[in-house]
Amino acid sequence: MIESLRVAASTYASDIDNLITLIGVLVGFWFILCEVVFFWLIWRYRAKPGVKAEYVTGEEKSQKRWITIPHLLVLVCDVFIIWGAVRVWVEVKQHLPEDATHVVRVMSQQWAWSFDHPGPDGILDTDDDIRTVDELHVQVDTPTIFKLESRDVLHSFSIPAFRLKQDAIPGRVITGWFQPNLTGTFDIQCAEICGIGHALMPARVVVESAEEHAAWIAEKSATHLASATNP
Amino acid sequence: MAQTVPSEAHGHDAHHHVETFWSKYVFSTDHKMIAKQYMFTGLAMGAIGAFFAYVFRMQLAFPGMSVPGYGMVGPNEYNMLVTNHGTIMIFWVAMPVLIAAFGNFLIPLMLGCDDMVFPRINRLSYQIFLLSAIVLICGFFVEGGGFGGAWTSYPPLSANAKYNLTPLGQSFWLVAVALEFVAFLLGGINFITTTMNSRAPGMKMTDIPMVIWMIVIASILFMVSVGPLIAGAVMLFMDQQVGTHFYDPTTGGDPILWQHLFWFFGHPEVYVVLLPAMGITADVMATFARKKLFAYRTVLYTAIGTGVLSFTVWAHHQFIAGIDPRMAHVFTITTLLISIPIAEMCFVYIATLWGGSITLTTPMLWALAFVAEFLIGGVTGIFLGASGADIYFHDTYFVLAHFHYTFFPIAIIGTYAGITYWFPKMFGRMMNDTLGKIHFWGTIIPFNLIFIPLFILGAAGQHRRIYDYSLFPELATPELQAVRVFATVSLLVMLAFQAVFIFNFVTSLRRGKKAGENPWKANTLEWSAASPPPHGNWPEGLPSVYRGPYEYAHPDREEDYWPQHLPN
Amino acid sequence: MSDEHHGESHQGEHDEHGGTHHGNYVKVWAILVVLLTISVLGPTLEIKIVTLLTAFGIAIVKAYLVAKNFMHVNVQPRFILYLMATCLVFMLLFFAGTAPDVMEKHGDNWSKLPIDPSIEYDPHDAHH
Amino acid sequence: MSARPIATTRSTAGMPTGRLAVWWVIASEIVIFGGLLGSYIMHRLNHDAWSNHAANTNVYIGTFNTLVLLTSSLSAVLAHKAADAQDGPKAARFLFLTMLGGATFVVVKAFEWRMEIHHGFTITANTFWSFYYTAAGLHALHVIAGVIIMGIVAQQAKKNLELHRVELIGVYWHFVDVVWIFLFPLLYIAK
Repeated sequence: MIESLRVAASTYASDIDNLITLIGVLVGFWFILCEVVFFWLIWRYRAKPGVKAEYVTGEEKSQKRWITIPHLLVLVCDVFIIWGAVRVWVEVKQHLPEDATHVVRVMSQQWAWSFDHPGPDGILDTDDDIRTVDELHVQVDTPTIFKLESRDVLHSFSIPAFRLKQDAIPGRVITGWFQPNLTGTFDIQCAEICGIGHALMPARVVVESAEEHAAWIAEKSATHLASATNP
Repeated sequence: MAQTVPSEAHGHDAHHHVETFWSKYVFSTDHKMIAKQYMFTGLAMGAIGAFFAYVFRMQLAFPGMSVPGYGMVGPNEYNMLVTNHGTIMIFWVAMPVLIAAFGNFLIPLMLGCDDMVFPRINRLSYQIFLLSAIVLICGFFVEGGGFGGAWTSYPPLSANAKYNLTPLGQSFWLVAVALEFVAFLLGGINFITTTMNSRAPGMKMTDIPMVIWMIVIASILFMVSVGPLIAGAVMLFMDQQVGTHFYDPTTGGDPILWQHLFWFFGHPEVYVVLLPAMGITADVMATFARKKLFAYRTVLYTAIGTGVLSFTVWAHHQFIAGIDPRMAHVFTITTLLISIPIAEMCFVYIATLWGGSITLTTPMLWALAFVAEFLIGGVTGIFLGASGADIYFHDTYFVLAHFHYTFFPIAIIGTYAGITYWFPKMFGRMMNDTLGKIHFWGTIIPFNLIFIPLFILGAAGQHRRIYDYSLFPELATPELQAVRVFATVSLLVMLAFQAVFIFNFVTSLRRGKKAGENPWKANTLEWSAASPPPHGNWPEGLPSVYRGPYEYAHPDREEDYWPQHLPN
Repeated sequence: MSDEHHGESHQGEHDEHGGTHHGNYVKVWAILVVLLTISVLGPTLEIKIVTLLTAFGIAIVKAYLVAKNFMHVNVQPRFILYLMATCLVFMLLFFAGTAPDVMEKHGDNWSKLPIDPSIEYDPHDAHH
Repeated sequence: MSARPIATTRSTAGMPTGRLAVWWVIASEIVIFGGLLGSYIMHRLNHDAWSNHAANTNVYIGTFNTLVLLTSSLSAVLAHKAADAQDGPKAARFLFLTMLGGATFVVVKAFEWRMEIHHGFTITANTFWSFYYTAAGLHALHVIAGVIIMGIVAQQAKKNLELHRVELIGVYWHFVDVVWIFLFPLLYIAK
């Protein structure tokens, strides 16, 4: 359902979309069923002159059946949904890819994003790191780990195209991951109200092929001293 | 003692009934007057909330345009508008109208009492509520403008003026909310004790009309859940004005703590306003389907079960807010479990129609609409309760549309069902049914046309509380903008149709057809009193109860209704 | 809500019923004072477990004594006791749901940044 | 003093309406203090350093105040006993004793705080002291409110009016006492 509205550009995007579709099918069935029965009853039992309503307490088993059985079926559907939700959640939020070498730091503040990329040495927190503002550069088909921090208030690091969202909390470092599988440029939004400039902190994530990314690093690290000395 | 009651009632009518304007309308301890005060205050606040919605919807549809009747909307004003729209609609409309107004009006009448058990505490509760509303409104105009940190008011943004830039607005907002809580604690004690202790002779617990049960369960939920938030509000106020660091991580505080304190109250709060609306719907549907409520006990138990479960699900509002990911599993399971009692309630309501004799009066239309629309709100909630799917939907317009599909049926549809149903009892006259139906369709159709588009925007990844999407290339597309404009236009249509209701209400007050004691041929006790009931409700002596509230179409009786107070 | 006492029981507020039988309150008070002394002396031994037992164990005992003998919970209708218990259970629930975030320094894929020790240890920097 | 509605004199639930209401008030108070103390305990267990701060609280003053509150609870319950014996004046005397206890508690606390603030342990010193002042302050407000209400009740009791209220204010007072019974170890003796 979602792909048609927002391109799916990360490996787990399709899992989340499938979960949404699963839920959509299950609840859609119940929703349509209920509404159809509901409106049919309204039409079927409309007041007719001289016809008195039936006296149904709904306390006898034979009558209760009509709600207890559907109600057990709903429970079954819930189990399926829980199973799907837990699976996706574990994959997206709990398991970090072991082979992930690419680590970036995402620092949020009122009202801008700054991103620390590892420099040519490929290691974060060395003095050849590349810091950019409001523009994150990552390599396609590469599992990327981000360390999310905030300087002041709550922000939320959200890339709809990746189906990625995680609040940034001052005083905490939150680790997450994504693996883009489409090159291109996608929106980064702040999804947690963070003051007057909440709408004014847009950022972009640039997903590049390996060689483009290497070229970008090389070009940036030529000037990395400048960017490193005045963060 | 059957004789003592009237004399008592008289004694007390006689000796404090010099009615001046002030004692009758302002400082009255009569539960019916307090109910009307709550209702009109709530509806007035509702008008403010609706105006705010109009302003920011206009800004979203036509960014940067000067909104007629308001002017240019800056980002800080936008935040202030959305924040207070939410705060007002939940705390100053849904709660006062659904719980306080209908609770005050119905509980003594439906239980056969002459008044609440603590009339003066009742009056005090309204006065504190009024004060809270005034404080809130004052907060819009103080130096620095009104608070704009969203109705959830997450710190550190809300805890420090250097972040939210509203040094006074933040505290006015907080104090107003705290006062409002105090008002409802006082009111809630009244509702609960009255229902527990003062039921009419012969009224067993299963003879209590469902709407009373629901209001009382809601009051209990409120009293038991609001405490942590009051404590949290005290801490937040200290952070704002004294300079403590309860929510400041740099000094050992924790911003997440507030989110837990808030949502531990905030989720039961959803059911605090939902249950009374459910109860109103149950009574209205039973009356106009001429049908006994299907499985009364089941409804009661599911309501209680929902109430208890609602204390175990709060963190599903925080899935991606930085809580430990392992906790998400617990709250996903509890959240999906709570769909069971709610689904059961909906089934019961549908089953109640079975074999009925349904007349589509205005109140009945509203009641049926409540069920039909609330189902949408219910099923879309599943997407958000499932942690995996919430990763995408959290804080998008999908969430917004979802909870408007719950809160609109609750606060607006439920309220209109209640007002149109009990208007004859409140004011002694009937409302115009034709105008009522015009107003109904003019509200329901645009309502769906507002929020179905917002589901689409949310599914497209549009986030909330952003006053202008032009900076986000993915969201600034003409297609999505067209959807926003469509939603806004629908809103304008819906607001326009509310004029019909106001006109109908005002004219019916004076020129409406005189309503007898029991215009709807309903069973519950309030219809055995005069319309409108005098002070003391039954001056000739309080009624006794002989049967349940929903004995419609009983085989042993040729009329299709059997009022509770008739011996046979 | 219990269903006994149907209809108008016109005693109500005016005469005290509900079987409040008054025990020897001074004795209870004496016990409370003794317990208080123990709870103060216990921690001076500087043994963690003793501290917890005396300080909090005794607090619970004291609360029980006050609730039973002074507030007469035991002679109230049962639902009062259940109500109080429910409130406490909900508080435990709140604690259980909140502690994994607030009471921990790090968890699954998150960790708190260290706090500035000057603020943590020196109470004398009163202002910022 | 308007006439009491008939509704107030009913008791379907098997207990007087006033007492029922007081228990509901206490229920809502339990969750207020529960939320505050729960938050405090979480922080306390998360910050080992806080026991150093707690070491700066004055156990003797705390103990004395606990003793005062326990004693005032005794006089409150004796007032209840007297009220049950329909002896209004005696009940009033005991209530005045209780008020005296409450007043002592507040005054002592004021001196204690003054001393601590003088040593630089202000409410903003760090989050332990923030909790210390907030929790104790919230409790002190309950004490003050209790004393005021008790004054009104005592005035009526003296004239043998509304004697049932003696028990109601007593129950509230014992609750305030119980809260302190837990605050005392949490803030003072747990090191």
